[in-house]
Amino acid sequence: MSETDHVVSLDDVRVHFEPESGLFARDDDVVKAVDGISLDIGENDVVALVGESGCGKSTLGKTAIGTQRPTEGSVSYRGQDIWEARDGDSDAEIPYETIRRSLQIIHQDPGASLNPNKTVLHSLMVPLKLTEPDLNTFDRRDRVHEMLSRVGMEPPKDYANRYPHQLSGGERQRVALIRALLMNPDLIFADEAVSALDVSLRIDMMDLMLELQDQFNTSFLFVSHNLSNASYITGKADGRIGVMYLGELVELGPIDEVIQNPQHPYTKALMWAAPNLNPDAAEDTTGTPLRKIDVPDPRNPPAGCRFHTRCPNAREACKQTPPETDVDADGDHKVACYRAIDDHEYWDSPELSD
Amino acid sequence: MRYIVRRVGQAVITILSVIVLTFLLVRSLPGGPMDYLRAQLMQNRTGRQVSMAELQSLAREYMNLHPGEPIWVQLYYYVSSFLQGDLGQSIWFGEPVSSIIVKAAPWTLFLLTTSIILTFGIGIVLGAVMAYKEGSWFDTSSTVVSMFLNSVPYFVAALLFVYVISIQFSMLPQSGNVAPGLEASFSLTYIGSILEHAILPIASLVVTGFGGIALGMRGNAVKEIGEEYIRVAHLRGISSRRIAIRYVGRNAVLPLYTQFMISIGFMFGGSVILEQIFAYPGLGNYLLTGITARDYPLMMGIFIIITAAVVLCILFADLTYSKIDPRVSTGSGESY
Amino acid sequence: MSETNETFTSGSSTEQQTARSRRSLYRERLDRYVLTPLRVIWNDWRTRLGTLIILFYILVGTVGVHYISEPQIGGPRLAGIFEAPGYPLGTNNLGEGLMSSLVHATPPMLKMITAGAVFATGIAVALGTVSGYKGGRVDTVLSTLIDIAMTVPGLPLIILLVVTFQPTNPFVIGIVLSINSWAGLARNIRSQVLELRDNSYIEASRIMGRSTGGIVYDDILPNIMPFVLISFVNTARAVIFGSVGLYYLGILQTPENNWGIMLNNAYSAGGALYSWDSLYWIVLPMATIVLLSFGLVLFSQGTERLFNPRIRARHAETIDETSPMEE
Amino acid sequence: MQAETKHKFDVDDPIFEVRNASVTFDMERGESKVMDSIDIDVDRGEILGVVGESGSGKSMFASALLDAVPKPGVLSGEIQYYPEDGEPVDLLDQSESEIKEIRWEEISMVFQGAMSSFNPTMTIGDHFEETLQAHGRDISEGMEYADELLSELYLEADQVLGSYPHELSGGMKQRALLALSLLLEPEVLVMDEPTAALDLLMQRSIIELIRDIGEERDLTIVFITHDLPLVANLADRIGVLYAFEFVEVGPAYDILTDSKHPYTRALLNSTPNLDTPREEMRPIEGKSPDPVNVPAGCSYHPRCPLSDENCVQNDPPFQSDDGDTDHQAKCHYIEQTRREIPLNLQEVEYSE
Repeated sequence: MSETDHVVSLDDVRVHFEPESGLFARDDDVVKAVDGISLDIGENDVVALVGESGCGKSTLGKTAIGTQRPTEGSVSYRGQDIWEARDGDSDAEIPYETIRRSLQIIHQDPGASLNPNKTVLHSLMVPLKLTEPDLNTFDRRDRVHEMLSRVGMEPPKDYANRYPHQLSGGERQRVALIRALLMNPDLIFADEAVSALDVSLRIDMMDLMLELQDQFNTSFLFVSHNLSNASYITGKADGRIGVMYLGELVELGPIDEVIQNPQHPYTKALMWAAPNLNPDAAEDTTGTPLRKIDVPDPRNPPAGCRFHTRCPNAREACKQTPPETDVDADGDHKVACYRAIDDHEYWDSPELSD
Repeated sequence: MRYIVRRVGQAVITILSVIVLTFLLVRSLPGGPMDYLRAQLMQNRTGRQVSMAELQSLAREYMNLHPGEPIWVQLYYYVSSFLQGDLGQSIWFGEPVSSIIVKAAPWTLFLLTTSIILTFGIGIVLGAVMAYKEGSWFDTSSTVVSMFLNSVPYFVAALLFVYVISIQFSMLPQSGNVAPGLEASFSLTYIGSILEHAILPIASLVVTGFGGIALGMRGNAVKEIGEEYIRVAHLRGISSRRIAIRYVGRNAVLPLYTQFMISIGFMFGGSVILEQIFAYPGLGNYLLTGITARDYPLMMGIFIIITAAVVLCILFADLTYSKIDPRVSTGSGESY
Repeated sequence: MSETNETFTSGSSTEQQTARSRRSLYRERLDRYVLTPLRVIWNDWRTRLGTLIILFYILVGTVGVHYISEPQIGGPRLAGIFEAPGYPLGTNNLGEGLMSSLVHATPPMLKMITAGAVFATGIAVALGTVSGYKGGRVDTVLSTLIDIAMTVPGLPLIILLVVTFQPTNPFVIGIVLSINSWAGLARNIRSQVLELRDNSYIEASRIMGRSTGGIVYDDILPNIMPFVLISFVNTARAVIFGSVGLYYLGILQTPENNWGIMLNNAYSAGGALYSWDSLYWIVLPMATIVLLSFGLVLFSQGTERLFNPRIRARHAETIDETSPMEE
Repeated sequence: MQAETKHKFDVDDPIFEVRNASVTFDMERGESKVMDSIDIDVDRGEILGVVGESGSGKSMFASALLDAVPKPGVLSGEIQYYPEDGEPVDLLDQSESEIKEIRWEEISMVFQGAMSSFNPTMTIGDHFEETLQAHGRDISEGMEYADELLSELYLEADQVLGSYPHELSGGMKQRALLALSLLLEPEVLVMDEPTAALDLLMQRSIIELIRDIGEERDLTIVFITHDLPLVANLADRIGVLYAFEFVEVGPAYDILTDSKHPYTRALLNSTPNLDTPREEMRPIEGKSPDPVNVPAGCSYHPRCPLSDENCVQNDPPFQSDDGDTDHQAKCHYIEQTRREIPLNLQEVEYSE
């Protein structure tokens, strides 16, 4: 895919949070939320990022839609560096305003995603006023009613006049989706958009997102800690899935490829964690495959491969230099683990015993 | 640790800015400080003409002013003299302001500390009980009473007490801090008479104050009772007395801290009127006599001392707050 | 159930454009932003009583002043309530009608209250919102300023200012009286805005590219409005207490009459003090002061309901009634 | 009241015997039955999974087992508790002091929001000591046992006990709460959505810990959740709650592979899962029932594809078409359900 038709491309992005610049800040207090990640999101693409909380997936998402300034590396929208356009120094071809409008977000908690003091109608008029200032009030109301019935909230007039506290969790999340879509964005960052919903509503919401994707030709960056949610939505849209651990991308590839033969031990752990309805499947009811349950302190991540403190098959070799991403099979399934390289000296280095 | 440094710094800045403020106020006297001083001296003293040189020395002595020097040097002298405790000379009383303050301060402090402790004590206990009996007649009636008492200004209550209790029923002394003729000693009679004189002023502050605290406490306690960890504690078999004190009581009192700090400033300010009504020889009373007599050095001195006292109390409350509420985090979010 | 606005047709197809009059649009807005708050106020006994008391004072201050003549000396001395004809509330030692002096003291007091309350709340909201929303250095500077202003004791500062500048215009007095009460309010508003700021719907508006002003107006203000109104009422009460106090002490001298001056006269007028029958002379000004501030307190109790969307929904005609069953 | 001899669903040594337990709230809109005369038994030492959508009354069921229904709810019916040694006791007519002995010593509970289960101004250690004191246990011995529990849950005891709730991560708080509920060595552990707010990996790890602890201490666990797959391979038996009553109860394996109630099947088909093909995923239409006016007859008939006149009229009793009494459902047409509503699990060919 040529450079320009990437909606958003992140090039070796790093985001480090210094603690408050106080008198007593120690150097190793810096939290390396995102540490060197490159990712390209194409047109009408669906990319899912899976990882435990604290692995930096939300920070990466916010960097991708231009609300979090990267400490190093660059984030560009259709080839135009977002932050250069924002700071207005270079003669940016795409003005920052259009960039800002074409990158939107859906939040996790349906309760807090809508302004409790405004009716649904008002909350949905705001994006319309921004994108199509020339419409008069009645046309805008029609557009809103049209969208409400499009997502199955019938009769639209009643729903439009309601306050958020009069909607169920699922309905609120759908209104948040409409609000993002009315900006006709090129990329929507869904930050755990379905995790707060009841299990049976999640499918509904994910189907809706995919249905509306074509009408508004937007791509989705779907972030979740739940592998089965992520694999459902990326599977249906035949997108890619990335696994993140402590600020690094440890595995990235097309959904079926990654699910069928996961390479990285952490991806396997996530697969183990994904609930499996099929009681007959080879059920390893052994305990947690990880050596340690809790995520290490992000302020000083372990040396070398960051997963070695919890990885079931970690070895001495893993402690030294962190493995770069090795290309596997036909080049689009990357993994950051020595085990993917057959002749690596990892195989003969001794087992790690904590 | 950083939080403490910031708070102390802030307190110092406050006191300094108040001193500078009084400096500006004095300089902006109608017609300038010098001829104000001359008019005052003429009026109080011998009434003869005062030469310029003599006036300058008097100005320095009374008001730490060094006329004729550039403004910044004057400011420097003014501030440094204050910091060394020389608050200038009171014209009306003819004695150094600092000695007046030393004489008057203990009375005001005694009056205010007891009122604050009583107001908060009664307010917190009443508020907690109202929360526990939420919805009962006791709760609604004491809410209305607290609301009503809270809307009565303390000096109105003072006037009423004086009028009804001390004059009509002549039960408690109408004014003064101790019966005349008793010399200062720790004898029972002396202390008894101090208390007897102090009842009415303290009562007028407490009666009109505890209402607001009770309502605040009730609101917090009701919210606290609804929390889930109260139900978990109950299920764990924790005695309801301990829940009432250690869970609901403790967590509901914390938000009152800001109200506590604000009321310190309010009460110190209020002492001015209160002490006038009861002719109670405290800082407020002297401030008032200074005002009526346009005795600027006295006024400025007392104002600065009152502010300093309030600032120190609030600083103390602020620092101890983080000990009590472990959740205190003073981080300020990143800027947008 | 809400009656549907028949003039609105569902916008399924645009060409079926019936005459959607703008009238129904304004009717809906009128209902939601004017009539509903009034219904909410009327619904709770506290706010109803509070509003009545406040309206009574406003009426007295604006209309009453024309009907009741200026107080003059020469009436019967120390007449009790309803004792002397023409003086329903009795007279003071100089024969001035108490009712007329009470009434004529109200307009300046109302001016003082509005001036002081508007000034203090305005500054508090502005500073509190900006420092809470902006964060970073701006926040540290502003919050230090707020904390300093908060620790300075109010009354002595006011007294000094009044003594040095001798203000007479009621509006100026109102502002001077609330010179440092805005600090406490600003600090509370700042902490509320800090809490709100990281709310996801505000982040969503920011990501949509809405201007900071738009975000503050639409997303932040409605949430802190209950508190703003309570602070408005509290400052008003502080101004009442302050002004009456200063008038009583004789520090504030203005040509107009004031409840404080009446209190002073009643309290210090020689013999009046020692007999029961002149009790009315002291109690009347006290009662007027306490009643007004009680009305304000009652009103402030109900403000939280005024801005609570759940309660507004229940009272608004144009809001659909059915709400999902809370689990 | 004669105790029914035949235990429900062939439970042989019940620790709990719940007989038409209901909870009613009187809201202004009318009296709402948030728990509708539930009959169920809990076997000693088993893990019973209770599955229901939000708003199906499952939290109420958890509180009922501790006779701790929040006011103004009224709990009626009869809940017999059979302690290991000692005669059965009906929880509902225990005095306040008697119920205090039972709560946390015999039956303890883990709440969903671990965040809000700890007093924010007290350290975790204080909570442990306070509980020991309230039940007159020896503090030092109790705290030793607490250390043991915490390390078994992969937590450093002294670091956790010394810190305040806001200093711990979600997963740590949940495990500390679990340790707190096991402090007095209860016989029954009621868990209301204990892992809902956590990451999937943490959830699954804690589930494994619960399984080991359950076996080791021979605990009876009542695990309540809306997430069917989560409990699928943990529970021995599963009870499906719908509209404030159990509509299907049976061994976990049978419920998953051959459920008898249309609602359970719909629930299974609507849960995203790695193995099942994505096309067959279908959400459940319609809205969850309102406790004030529960539909007459079978409560699922408004959303059930097979519902007919018979379902609308009379409420089906518990029955099973193939005679095995340990797997029953409240549905008139069980064999029809099995035939007509496919479980998309059946078509899946096992990939590995």
